[in-house]
Amino acid sequence: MANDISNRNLSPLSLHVPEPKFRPGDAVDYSDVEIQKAGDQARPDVSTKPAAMRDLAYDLIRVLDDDHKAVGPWDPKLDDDTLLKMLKTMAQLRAFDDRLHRQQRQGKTSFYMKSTGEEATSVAAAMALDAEDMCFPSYRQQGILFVRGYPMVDMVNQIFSNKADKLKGRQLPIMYSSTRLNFFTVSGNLTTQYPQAVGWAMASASKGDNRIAAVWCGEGSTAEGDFHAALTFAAVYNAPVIMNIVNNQWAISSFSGFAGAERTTFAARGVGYGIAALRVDGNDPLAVYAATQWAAERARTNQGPTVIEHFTYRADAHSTSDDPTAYRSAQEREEWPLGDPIMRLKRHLITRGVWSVEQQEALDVECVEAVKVAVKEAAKNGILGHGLHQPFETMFQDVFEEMPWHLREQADQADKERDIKWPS
Amino acid sequence: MANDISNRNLSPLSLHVPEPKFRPGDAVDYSDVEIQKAGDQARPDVSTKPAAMRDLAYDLIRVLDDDHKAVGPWDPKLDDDTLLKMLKTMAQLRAFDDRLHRQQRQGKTSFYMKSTGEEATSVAAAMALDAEDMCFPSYRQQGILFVRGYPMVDMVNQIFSNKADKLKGRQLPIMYSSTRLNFFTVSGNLTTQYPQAVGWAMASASKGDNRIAAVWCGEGSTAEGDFHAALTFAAVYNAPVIMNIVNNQWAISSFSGFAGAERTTFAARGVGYGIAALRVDGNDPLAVYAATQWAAERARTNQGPTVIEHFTYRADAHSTSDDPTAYRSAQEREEWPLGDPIMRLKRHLITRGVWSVEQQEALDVECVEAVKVAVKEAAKNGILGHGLHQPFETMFQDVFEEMPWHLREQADQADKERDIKWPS
Amino acid sequence: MAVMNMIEAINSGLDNMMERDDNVVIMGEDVGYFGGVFRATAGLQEKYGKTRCFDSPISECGIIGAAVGMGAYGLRPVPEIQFADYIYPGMDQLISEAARLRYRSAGEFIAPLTVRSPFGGGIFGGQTHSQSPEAMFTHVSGLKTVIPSTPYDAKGLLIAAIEDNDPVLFFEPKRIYNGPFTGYYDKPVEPWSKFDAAQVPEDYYRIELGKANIVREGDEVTVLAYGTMVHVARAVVEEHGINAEVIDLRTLVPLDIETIEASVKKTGRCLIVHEATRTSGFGAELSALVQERCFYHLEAPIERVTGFDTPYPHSLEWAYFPGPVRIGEALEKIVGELKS
Amino acid sequence: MAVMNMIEAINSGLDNMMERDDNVVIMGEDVGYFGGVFRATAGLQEKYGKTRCFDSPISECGIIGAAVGMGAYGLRPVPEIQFADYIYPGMDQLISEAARLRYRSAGEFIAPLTVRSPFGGGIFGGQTHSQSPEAMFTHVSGLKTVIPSTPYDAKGLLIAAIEDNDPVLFFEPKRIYNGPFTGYYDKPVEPWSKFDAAQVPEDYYRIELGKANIVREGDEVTVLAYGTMVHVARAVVEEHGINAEVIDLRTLVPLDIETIEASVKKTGRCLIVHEATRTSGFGAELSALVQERCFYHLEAPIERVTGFDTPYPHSLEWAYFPGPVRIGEALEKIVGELKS
Ligand SMILES: Cc1ncc(C[n+]2csc(CCOP(=O)(O)OP(=O)(O)O)c2C)c(N)n1
Ligand SMILES: Cc1ncc(C[n+]2csc(CCOP(=O)(O)OP(=O)(O)O)c2C)c(N)n1
Ligand SMILES: [Mg+2]
Ligand SMILES: [Mg+2]
Repeated sequence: MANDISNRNLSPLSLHVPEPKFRPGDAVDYSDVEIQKAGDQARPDVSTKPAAMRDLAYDLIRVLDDDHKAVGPWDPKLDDDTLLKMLKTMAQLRAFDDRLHRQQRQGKTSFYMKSTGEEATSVAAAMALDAEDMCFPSYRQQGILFVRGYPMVDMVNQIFSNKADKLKGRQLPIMYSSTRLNFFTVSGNLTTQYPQAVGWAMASASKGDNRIAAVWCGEGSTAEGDFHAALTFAAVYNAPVIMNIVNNQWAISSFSGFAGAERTTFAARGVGYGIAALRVDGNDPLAVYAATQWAAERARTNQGPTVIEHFTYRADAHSTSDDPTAYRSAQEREEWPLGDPIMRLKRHLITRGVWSVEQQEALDVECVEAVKVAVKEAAKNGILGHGLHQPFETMFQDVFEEMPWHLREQADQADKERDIKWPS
Repeated sequence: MANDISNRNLSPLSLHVPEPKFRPGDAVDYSDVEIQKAGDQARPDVSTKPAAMRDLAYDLIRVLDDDHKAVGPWDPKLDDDTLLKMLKTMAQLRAFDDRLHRQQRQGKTSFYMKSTGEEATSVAAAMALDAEDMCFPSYRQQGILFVRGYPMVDMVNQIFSNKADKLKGRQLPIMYSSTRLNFFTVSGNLTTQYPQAVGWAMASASKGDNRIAAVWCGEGSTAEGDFHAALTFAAVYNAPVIMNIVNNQWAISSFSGFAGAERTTFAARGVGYGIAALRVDGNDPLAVYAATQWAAERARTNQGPTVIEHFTYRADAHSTSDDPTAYRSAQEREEWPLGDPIMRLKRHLITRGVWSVEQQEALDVECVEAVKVAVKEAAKNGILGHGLHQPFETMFQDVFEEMPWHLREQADQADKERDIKWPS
Repeated sequence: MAVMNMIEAINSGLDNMMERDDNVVIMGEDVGYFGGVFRATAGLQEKYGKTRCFDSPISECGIIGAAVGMGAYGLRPVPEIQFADYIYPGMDQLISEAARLRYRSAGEFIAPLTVRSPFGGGIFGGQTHSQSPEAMFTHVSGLKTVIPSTPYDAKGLLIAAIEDNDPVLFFEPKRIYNGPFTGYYDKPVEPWSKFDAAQVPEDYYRIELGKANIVREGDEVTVLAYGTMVHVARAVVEEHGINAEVIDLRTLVPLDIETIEASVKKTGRCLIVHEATRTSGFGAELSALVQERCFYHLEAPIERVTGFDTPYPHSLEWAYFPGPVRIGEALEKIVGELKS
Repeated sequence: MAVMNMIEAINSGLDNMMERDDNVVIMGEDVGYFGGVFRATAGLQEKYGKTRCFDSPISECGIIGAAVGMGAYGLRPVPEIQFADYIYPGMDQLISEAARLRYRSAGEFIAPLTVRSPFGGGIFGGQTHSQSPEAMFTHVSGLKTVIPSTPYDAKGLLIAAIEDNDPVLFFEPKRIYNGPFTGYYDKPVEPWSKFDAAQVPEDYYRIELGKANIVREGDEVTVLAYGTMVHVARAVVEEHGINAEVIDLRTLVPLDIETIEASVKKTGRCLIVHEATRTSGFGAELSALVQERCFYHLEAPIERVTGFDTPYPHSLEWAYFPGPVRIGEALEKIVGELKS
């Protein structure tokens, strides 16, 4: 009953501020990262209750073993064609990221974000979904568009904010949108897509539809309140949604410890709500595929939401505005104990006897060429800042369905200014 | 490869909308509520890592058994005086709630909220804290003020918004505040106090202080984003804070299923962040005391935060604005399988031989008398709406430390209006 | 025709829309079985089922965020925020998402939500059950803001809001749910049933958004108001025997500038009344617009009568409320300065 | 004296305050080891330790909520919100909590925070790295809003804000972190080092909140601006050879009404410039105030030049930006109407 602490001999409290293991210049040693053996993880039936499989949130689902073989119950047993498509899609994506990143460096646009090293978390995941399933990506899931066949030239048009940009130059590069491909408009605000995906899934369920939703965010973004709202709603209404957390270890300059990684896994968040939760090796495309497939099956059979943590590594800078050498050891990427998703799938296919080093080399060249063509094509429609590609009127459209008087007046003003500022 | 779902034969999805077991008029049967045996729960050492005691989040810590004896490792072994103080404080609180609720009904103020049935979750918890520990209550923890000796007459002054109201009539009744007693100003906005408590605890830790923080919210309120922010910050910085969730089964008319109770416990939320989590019988004052004491010890020895779910029952209406007979079965209260905290402690003390039915009766009368005196005393300072108790100037004070010109002008305007509207 | 108070009219509008369009769904704290703390959704769950009208977790962020997703799916959600004071946890979803979805996707995704929320003071609700946050939303491009002042308008505007393909904030002046209020807290409330505006068709009808209503014609001064303040202002005008033109804005964005401009050009004087705090309230925008468009017609300064720039105090709420004295004084000042 | 750009000046102000008062703590996304995405907190963690300047989870609600708790403890937190566009998840903690703590506790608890956040456009940041949300905060009683326009002011005002016992929103115009901007996006940025206002004392000094700065005296028209727009407006005025009085407001709440009133009474004309969207922007409040207080001195309508009521578009940002043409036209209109 309200004892007086001043009488007691207590040692002072202290504030814990997380600190990553390695800073620039440090030698990297990942030997304390526990790497589960591939094939070792049990695969419960999709009808298993979340309470009966909490351990999966603390394990790491892996399929490709050290000999590049697919092993264990999570092996999705995909056919060669599917695997080759997966490989080619990831290779194309990487080539695209590389070149577009450089386009920004060359001043052709304002911004770019790569998904290097994390390609499996979008490509393999999207392949395990149905085309009609709705994806709510963050800004690093361009892989979904590659899977669903969005033309690269359209992507580049968006990145260049040029006159063929379907988004009329309104959005920052890489903030794509496609209703046709069930790819939700990317937001610059972190994690807002999370409750939206759950709402979409609730709508689908309430309509007796068959389509499910999938959503992605980074591990850093899990700290936002929207994440919690989404998991709460998904738990309450048993929404048919897959909630992906791409744990790439970094959120700009902050390591995952600032999102809580020192204490538990991110998959464990799902456990907190009684939601099924998987933790997968995000650099193992087969594991990602298998986990997504399992979660999709659950969702589609009215068994509710699943949280999937993809344990991966952001191999490059956060964005073109970022310089990671200022805050992390350059060795991290090389030492990453779970390798690279493209290399791993390539080796698996070679081991499987359906692919070769030469074919991979040819593929890489082909991918680079394809991007070059797309960039060249897109550049014909203009690059950012060279000319004003959109009629000024477009600036005022789509604020509302119909333009009200005040926007009409402002549009007229803008037009008048155009004649003065940029006389034709 | 984005299979086409339209080719498959799938049964339609459906939306799950939770529904409580009993509605008005329904017979209540709680036999499926699992009631753990008192004394059966292990009490890990306070230095145990959260990962090693996750099961506590799914158990129910209980100390008082069916024979009214205190049993098991969680028995806090309190002396008679402490227990008697606990009983008296709860009885006084209940008498206060009853009378003030009726004062509102009689038109003496605008609003009231009782804590009937949940008294242990504030009284026993506050008794296990140090007087210097900072409490961040929601609106149903007036019990803390009773423990810390806040004069009832001051509470009633606040409730009547009268001229002796320390909060100058600015706040809705029961939204108390006391720096002296380390009782944070109550907010009408749910769960905002959660990250504040964590911030306060972080500050205490960073200053090498010894004081810890404790915060309370209802189970319904756990859905707010602030809850998640608080748990995330507490996890990241290992903040010395006790985060209480008072699960009284209802949030106005919504049963706990709308906060996720159908899937798991509320203590499990803590597990999701790797935070130590206890679930206690909130109607067992000794269990509440013991759990709080354990968590306080952890926090004070730099072992970080604890989440405590208090499993209890809101025995009365949400507030004076609410009528629970419209949405739940009146039998629920009577049938509540964990009884009533005051009755249980009373029986324990009688069993212990230090208390009697007669003494309890006398106590009840005494408590009612004490409240009557306080109400009478307070009424001398006015009741809401009878006269304008505060100088109009007070309306403009404390918006800022110093009153800027625009508030000065508005204050003059208000004064002028006073002379017209209420000529003296 | 039936006689309805404002809650009944809102309930009827929701009922009509749920009947006509099974994409209309309602979600919010306590709106399901219980029918809402103000009873606006009473009976709807029973009539349309649990998946059309249901309770939500206590998360305004989740309510609005989920509604955005539902809207993207093709539903037409009508979420309720229990009190406007509690809308802030949902601000980001409104500002960054609902308001910009159409724009940023170039029309591919839309957010046809109608966020209903009781607002305003006068019920001894203290700081957190009395706020009028409408101005903030009018600053956000892509949001519409609608505020009814009678049962008839409430139903017609609500239906138009639900049918609108843009996100609409629909703020309901809770002080006049049961009857209009003339600013005298100590007089008994006169029920809506005594007034014409309580004659409400049971069937579907709509009142176009963006059209103000001239509730009283006059030529001495234009009074701009919305919600509860329409009634207070009108009563004061009549008390003072001033031949004022009282305009009920009904929609703040998009604003009916034509009606406002025509009126002020006619009267040469303008008073703006709202309950929200003064600084950067919607009255500021109205004042700026009127000044910009009617400068050469103005014969006296435009005045604003508003709530004070303080939280809404519990016990002094009638000192805070911009009632008859404050309005009357401003009116006399405007007219007086002209007459002299 | 040293030569500093605005980031360096802010960094220096933080440094001084952390040195003088060990209750000053900094928290925010990427502010610790890395020193902030704009480098405003560079070196401070190294100098003052991890518990005085540290990274936070990505939760603006948590950042502000925790800061409120720290303030209640007795610290003086200076949280950073990485971009003003991301402040909305923290709105409820600002509006319902920080702004009202002192009031609702009758002075028992205070929230002496200074929330720093880069705002405004002009860096090709698109819809979510360009916003100017200041007006919303000016509508909330209990919050102060400060916006500097030079390195010298930034440091002095920041120190005053940190020392202030009320919550302050400190919005930093990121477009002019490195050098002032006159509105021509295609001209190279001139670094601050070429300007007097980059002469910044290394030691502590403060500029009182609530005092505007007349950056250019004149008698033909009063131009009210803040942040980036002070420089743009001034350049336009000079280009057009108009003898305008340009006032840098520096603090929006509490506003320096005296300086404004005196100036407009002298010039009889007023132009208000801000980058934020027009409707219900702070320009509306300024216009209303000037009209209320200077009506009989006004010789032309008060004009507002603002951003358009649309999200900030990526590729057309220079069409959106209220630059020299828009300002020049308004100026000519005001002055022209007078001269004719
Ligand atoms: C609401 C909000 N706050 C802050 C930011 C700034 N921001 C952009 S990306 C980022 C880091 C996100 O990290 P993570 O979630 O781990 O995703 P990753 O970049 O690693 O894919 C931050 C803080 C933002 N975009 N939105
Ligand atoms: C942000 C916010 N949203 C909604 C409300 C309205 N409201 C007040 S109490 C309440 C129910 C809270 O239930 P719970 O958290 O279980 O606490 P209990 O009342 O049971 O103690 C609601 C929805 C509020 N006060 N604040
Ligand atoms: Mg990351
Ligand atoms: Mg409850």
